[in-house]
Amino acid sequence: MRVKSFAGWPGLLLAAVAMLTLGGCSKGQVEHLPPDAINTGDTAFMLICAALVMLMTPALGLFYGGLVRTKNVLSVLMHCFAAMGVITVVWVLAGYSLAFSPSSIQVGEYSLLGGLHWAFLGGRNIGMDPHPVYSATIPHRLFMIYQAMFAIITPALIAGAFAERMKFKTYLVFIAIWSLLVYSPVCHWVWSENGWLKKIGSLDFAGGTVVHMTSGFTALLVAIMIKPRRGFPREAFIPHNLVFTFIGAGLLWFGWFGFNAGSAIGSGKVAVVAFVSTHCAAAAGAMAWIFYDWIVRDKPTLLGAASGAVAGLVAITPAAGFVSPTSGIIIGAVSGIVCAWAVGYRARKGIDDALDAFGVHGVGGTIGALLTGVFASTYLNSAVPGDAQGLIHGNGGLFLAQIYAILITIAYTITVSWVILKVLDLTMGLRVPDEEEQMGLDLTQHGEAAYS
Amino acid sequence: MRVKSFAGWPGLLLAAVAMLTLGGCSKGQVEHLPPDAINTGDTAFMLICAALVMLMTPALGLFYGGLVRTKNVLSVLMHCFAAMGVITVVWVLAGYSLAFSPSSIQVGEYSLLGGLHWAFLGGRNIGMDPHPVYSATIPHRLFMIYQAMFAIITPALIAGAFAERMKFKTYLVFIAIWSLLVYSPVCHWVWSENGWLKKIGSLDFAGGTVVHMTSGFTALLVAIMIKPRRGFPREAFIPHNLVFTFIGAGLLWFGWFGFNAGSAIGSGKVAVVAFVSTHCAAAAGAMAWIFYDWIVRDKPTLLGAASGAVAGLVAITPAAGFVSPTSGIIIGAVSGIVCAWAVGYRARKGIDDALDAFGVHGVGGTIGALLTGVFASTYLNSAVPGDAQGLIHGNGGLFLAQIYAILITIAYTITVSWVILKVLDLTMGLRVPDEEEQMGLDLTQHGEAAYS
Amino acid sequence: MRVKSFAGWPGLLLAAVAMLTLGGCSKGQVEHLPPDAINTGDTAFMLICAALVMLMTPALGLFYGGLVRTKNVLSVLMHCFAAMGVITVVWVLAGYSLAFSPSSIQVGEYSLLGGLHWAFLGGRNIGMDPHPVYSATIPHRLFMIYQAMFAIITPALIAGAFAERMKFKTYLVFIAIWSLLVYSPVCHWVWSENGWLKKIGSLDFAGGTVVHMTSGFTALLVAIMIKPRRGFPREAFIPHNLVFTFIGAGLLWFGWFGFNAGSAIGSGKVAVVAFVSTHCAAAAGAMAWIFYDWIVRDKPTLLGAASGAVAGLVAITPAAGFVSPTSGIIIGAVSGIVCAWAVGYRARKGIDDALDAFGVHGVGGTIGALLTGVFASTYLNSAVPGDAQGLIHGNGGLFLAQIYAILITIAYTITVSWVILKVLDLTMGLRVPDEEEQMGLDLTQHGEAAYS
Amino acid sequence: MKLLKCIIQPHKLEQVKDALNNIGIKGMTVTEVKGYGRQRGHKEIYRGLEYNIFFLPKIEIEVAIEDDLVDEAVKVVMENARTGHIGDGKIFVMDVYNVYRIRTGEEGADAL
Amino acid sequence: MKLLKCIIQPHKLEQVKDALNNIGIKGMTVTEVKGYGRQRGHKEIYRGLEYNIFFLPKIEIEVAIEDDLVDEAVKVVMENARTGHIGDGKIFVMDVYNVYRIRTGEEGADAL
Amino acid sequence: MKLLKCIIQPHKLEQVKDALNNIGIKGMTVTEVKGYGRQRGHKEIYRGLEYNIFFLPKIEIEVAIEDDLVDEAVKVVMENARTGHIGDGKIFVMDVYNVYRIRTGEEGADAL
Ligand SMILES: Nc1ncnc2c1ncn2[C@@H]1O[C@H](COP(=O)(O)OP(=O)(O)O)[C@@H](O)[C@H]1O
Ligand SMILES: Nc1ncnc2c1ncn2[C@@H]1O[C@H](COP(=O)(O)OP(=O)(O)O)[C@@H](O)[C@H]1O
Ligand SMILES: Nc1ncnc2c1ncn2[C@@H]1O[C@H](COP(=O)(O)OP(=O)(O)O)[C@@H](O)[C@H]1O
Repeated sequence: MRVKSFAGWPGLLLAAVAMLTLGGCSKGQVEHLPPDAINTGDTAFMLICAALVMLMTPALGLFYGGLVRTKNVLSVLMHCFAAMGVITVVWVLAGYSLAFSPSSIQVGEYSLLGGLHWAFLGGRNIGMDPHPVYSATIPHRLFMIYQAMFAIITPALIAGAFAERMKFKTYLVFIAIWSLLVYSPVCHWVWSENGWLKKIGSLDFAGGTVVHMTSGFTALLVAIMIKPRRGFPREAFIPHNLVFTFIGAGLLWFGWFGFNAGSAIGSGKVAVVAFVSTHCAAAAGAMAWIFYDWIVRDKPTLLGAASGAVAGLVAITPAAGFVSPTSGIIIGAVSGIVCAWAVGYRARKGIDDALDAFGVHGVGGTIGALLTGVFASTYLNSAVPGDAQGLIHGNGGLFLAQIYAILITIAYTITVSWVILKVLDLTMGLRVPDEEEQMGLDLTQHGEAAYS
Repeated sequence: MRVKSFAGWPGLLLAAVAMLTLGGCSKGQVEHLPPDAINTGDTAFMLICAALVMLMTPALGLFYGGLVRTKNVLSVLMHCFAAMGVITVVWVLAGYSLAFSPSSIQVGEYSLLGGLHWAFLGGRNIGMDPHPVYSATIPHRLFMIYQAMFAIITPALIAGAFAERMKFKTYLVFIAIWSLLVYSPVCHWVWSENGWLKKIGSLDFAGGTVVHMTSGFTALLVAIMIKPRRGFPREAFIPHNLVFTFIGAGLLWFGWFGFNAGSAIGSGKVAVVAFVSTHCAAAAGAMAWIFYDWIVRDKPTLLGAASGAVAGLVAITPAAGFVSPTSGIIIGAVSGIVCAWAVGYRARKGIDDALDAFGVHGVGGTIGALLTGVFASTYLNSAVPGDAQGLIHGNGGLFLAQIYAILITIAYTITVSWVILKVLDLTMGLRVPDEEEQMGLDLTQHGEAAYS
Repeated sequence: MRVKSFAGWPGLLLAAVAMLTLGGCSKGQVEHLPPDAINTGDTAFMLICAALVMLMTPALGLFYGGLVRTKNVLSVLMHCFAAMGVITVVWVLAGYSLAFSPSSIQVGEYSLLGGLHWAFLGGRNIGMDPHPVYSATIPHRLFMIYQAMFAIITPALIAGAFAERMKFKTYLVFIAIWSLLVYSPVCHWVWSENGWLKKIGSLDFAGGTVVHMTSGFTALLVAIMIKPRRGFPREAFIPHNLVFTFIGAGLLWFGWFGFNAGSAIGSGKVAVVAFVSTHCAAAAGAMAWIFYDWIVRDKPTLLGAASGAVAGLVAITPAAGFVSPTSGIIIGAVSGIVCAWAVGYRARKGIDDALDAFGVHGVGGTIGALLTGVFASTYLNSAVPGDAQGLIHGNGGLFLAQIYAILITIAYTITVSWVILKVLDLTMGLRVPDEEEQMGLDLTQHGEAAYS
Repeated sequence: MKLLKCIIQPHKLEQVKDALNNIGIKGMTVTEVKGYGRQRGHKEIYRGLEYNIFFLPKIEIEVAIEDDLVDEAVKVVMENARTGHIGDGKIFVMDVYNVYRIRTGEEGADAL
Repeated sequence: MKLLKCIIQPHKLEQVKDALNNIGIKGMTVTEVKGYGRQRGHKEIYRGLEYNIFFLPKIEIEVAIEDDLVDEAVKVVMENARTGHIGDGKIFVMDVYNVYRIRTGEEGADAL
Repeated sequence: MKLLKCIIQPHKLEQVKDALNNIGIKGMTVTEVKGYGRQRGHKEIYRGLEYNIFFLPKIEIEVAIEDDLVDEAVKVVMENARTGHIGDGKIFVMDVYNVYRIRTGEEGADAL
């Protein structure tokens, strides 16, 4: 295994100074631009998509916030808001570079990690020129900020697992480290030029593995490590405001169009394929969960409808740009039902993944990654190598690659996250004291009450 | 009257199988594409507009949800969420085909109904190629999903009429049937290639008849058929949360730009004309209703402001792309005042259209359709045939065509809706039992409470 | 000083009639269009950006509404909604003309005010042709409506200062006059073709002076003139619903992308520069305020996080298109800290700027205008004249111009606003009677209760 | 003088209020409460687990009346608040030592 | 020992609280209630129909005090809760049989 | 018969409810209240100014029981509501003149 020049953390600092004094690395960005390479339509689309994905994090806050008890709603909102603050900075300083900059650790043709060449958006490299591989028709910097929004929401998703008992200070440190050690590497494997999992032929259109599986499986782990909330499962932790959850779900569905269609990195046919399959999957997921509730608990619930829509959206994420509307409906429906069951199962198993980050994102993401291997079609997206279509097109190679990618992602995520959490638990502590938990995190962690 | 080959429902099933096993009809979509026909700017715009229109349905849920009593808010939100689920599927399977596929029932040059050629998005027909008539510069499939968002919100609008007493199960069946038997046909008449009402020269830019009149008049009918809520009109059913109604109104206004400007199916001058007149009408409508309240009930109310904005938006919908900003202001103001009056009138008449779906959408839609015949101008939109300008341009033909379209729409909507509702009432029943109504639909229909 | 032909108010009326009967001045707009001058990508982007900026006003309502007491929330929402109604009309009738139409009052090469040539969007002038200076690649009318959204939110920002005690009727009159006498002129100086402050070389990318300083300093003035709320500062006026404030902040952040990136009036590199620096500043601002709270009041608060994000967004506004991501981080962080301090300082000084419109928008806007003079770089935006870069690029000229613009803006705003407010105070009265204040404005001004 | 604390089903408030009005009782104070008793709340399945939600929303009406009105008032409330289902609630009759009307300073019976 | 149930206008709470403090009454429990009486609510036009909103928001203050303090407390509340308008509210004085302080287990007067 | 008004810390409700159940007290009515006493609220810095938020959220439990149960009930509540911190709350014991069960019209002890 040959390790390439790795600027390393000191380099990071140096870079910092350089950048800052330079007003940030912008020098010469406009020089030698193939000016006509930038397409105004694609750029317009991606700018708006970046905004849409950004909106998903506050939307998630509402979705989650409505599900907790009154005394903890602000703490959940803070988890989301803080992720926007912390991860944005982390991403600009080093995260993006580790994820997308040229390989620093490479095994054969497989790249395992980016370097720090693009730390601080390393000068002209992340300037206004299109990037031949990542963003052929839009400025590279736009691709960078679009990806930033993905990096932001991923750790925020985990927050559902330890809601109502996590120490805020520890949370801040956790997401910063996790983003650099788990998100950036997996992102590199799946989406970077020579990423390992990309090279082996697995497909992840918009982040089934990168976003939902990493966060979902970390959620499962942390839920177990931090232990259940006092009173679980005897006491019922009923959502304090389902209207907020509804608003959150609506805005998530809205933003998800930016998340999935935007992953075409341009406003062409692939974006349309993704947009349509995304909408279909969300609709099918909502209906599936509604009917599941109807049958299993004899009443269709709003929480079920909202959770189902999200489950459908999660599952379609890796497949969005590769599948047809009808496949989208199937994927969404399957995810809706399986997640609905999974959520109940983990509860009965005594695991307190408070807001079911695993049950929806972990499970839904895995289902999506698998079904991508079933339904993906070259007809819809030339990016799908002809010999790597889904099972229904009589091809098994892709399906195997998907399974491989799934196992790798789970194994790596669980391992690294476990180490991070263990260390933090021993040093800072993950959980607030009993009494603070009883009084509520809003008052004890943030000195505020949501309502008065 | 000559009836063309009509695939028929069995065909539908066959198609289904075909599609599904094919991973959905996508085969060869990319073949023989005039690749440069697709304009990235138009495509970007329409993708975002589709997302904006999708957002209107959750927004409507908030608008309506804030107006009901605490014990029924979730049931209203479920009406909106379920519409997104059910109608999306219905539309993909058959609705779009009935509305836009080549005529299956034609009388002379007038087409009365689409066929099932495009059921399940019938293969390549609804693929990535632009459609010469419907979407010359964007993929046909994008046009299909954009139209889907219109199909979704229309039945949801009706939900305002029977809020707080409708059986959820019946609701699901109702909107599915109504969408196929009322929405799709009227949509076909007004917007399809050889649509009857289009051919006679009537204009409906973004759905004054198709969306607002069909839903509004059905609302009036159902409000009468399902009878008033217990206690109406003695008891006051005061909105339980006007802030939600405000958020809903704000997001509706926002989404309406996608609804109206997007109806230009491209990001050119017509979209701008529609965007500006839409904004002007919303503003004028809000002010008009505010002043109406001020004079009639001596205080300007937020509910009035919100309702007025919606009334203005509804009325400008059919006219948006054909009129000037100042005409927009006039249309919005007129609608604001007339709707404000209508809402009070129907209440005094003892009709319990709980959230005034008729008073705002039925009345506003009609006003808009009429005023389109007054203000439409070829100067603004070459789509307006020169001999079919509005009255103020000294031309009466358009105005008459509008009246004709209005009467047809009302007559057809009322008749068919009456039959559907009658049958459902006798079979499933429209209304929940008295006791469940008293306890609230959230608990009795959905087994949840919105707040705790 | 030579005063050019000034159509004058009577002219306005005449125009009115003309326009209205003409269905609004649209005649011939489509004639002699350089059809290919309009870029679909730029137009798509600007249409959506206009919608995004429109959304900011309802979002502001939520942000503010959550901060007041239950009995006054509707009155705050009404301030925002009414601004959308009133200013839209004012802008279309005269405001836009005063701000952007060719100079009517000019001193040498410096233009001090637009004329009324474009009142009622004066015929073809504000038609579908691009405007060579303002909107080279999109219809002039789109530029007009985009600017309208800025004109709308500016007076709404002021509402934070006199919240919970302002007379609604006086408010309506105030914003109409203020928009014409303060906003339009300053807007003309900064952004119009020969605007005074533009000519002297000062830079304001998206409205640091035009939007935030005019509103912020007016807020300070009105807070002093209208006097504190009863019970201030003895009583604590605790926010009644911080979740609404959170939703508001999230939507503001989202809309701000339209505000800043859209100010590039096209979807190219400059829009990307603005988008990225905007996001970075918001994130840094949120973190900065969080840490400020943590240190000063030993707990990180959600209100702090939300206020910090807004403070960062305000400060980056004038600089957005001219600075790098890292500069954005610095600008946001500085603004977050200084505003956090300012907000406390003004409170201790006994000034009841109820929702800190000055502390955040006045102070943040000034910081942003100053730092634009520090970090602006020609590398990023050729619009920055080479000899007018920021201090860090070893150039002082721009910095001085910024200071000059700041002082002029403050002086003019304070003076004219003082006169307007004084007159209104003596005639209509600014403040509601004591008893109405105690009972709450919702009931007394609007005859409604937000919740029931 | 007595204070009637009536705990009733929320949707019965309007009816009870009107009924009391009709027998000339023209004032009351109402509080939103939660309660349980024989009616052991209701089962609710949430995220796959079954919970027993003990407390159900009820309305507590407080009415101060003169002693001679008590029996009639109790009768009226019972008739109008009754649905016949478990959970209909209770009436607690308590002694009131004295009453004052803040506006006028009146005391005792006159203050009602 | 007595329990004062004071029903007052919401915006008078601060003032009443401070006033009671000044005479050394250092504890109270407050509930948001709705009520009506002479003041028959207010008319509200909603969607063109005029309704009589009977119940208006009030605040109920419960204060337990020793008998000898009652008169002064009542006086103070009346002075500070009065606006002179109908709807100012009532004070109900009720007997308290015994009081306990949960934290310490103290009983009777000491528990206040 | 007596009515126990127990003002406790909100997070103690579950525990107290279960404890009362265990001694056979199978009904109660609960109200969300705010209160202050020895515990003078808490300081809160808002927008740079320090405020004293007097009122803190508490829960008021009303339980009607027969006289002979009072002492045990009081004991149980005190044990289970106690955190040992200031602000734990109070128990007020008041006389109840009579009780009716709305559903059945039962009266007195049978109505509990
Ligand atoms: N011992 C009690 N003390 C105080 N309130 C009670 C008591 N028992 C019942 N309640 C109140 O009365 C309501 C109805 O009582 P429940 O026993 O459920 O129905 P029913 O009175 O019809 O038997 C309960 O929800 C509770 O609020
Ligand atoms: N008989 C009563 N029992 C309980 N509460 C009452 C009674 N009468 C009045 N109240 C309470 O006192 C409040 C004020 O009483 P009202 O008669 O409206 O004004 P006033 O006391 O000034 O005549 C009412 O809103 C209600 O909450
Ligand atoms: N005199 C009183 N009358 C009514 N309620 C009281 C009184 N004193 C205290 N309370 C209630 O008891 C709660 C706790 O009392 P406090 O004195 O703060 O703690 P402790 O009882 O532990 O000394 C208060 O929040 C208030 O609700």
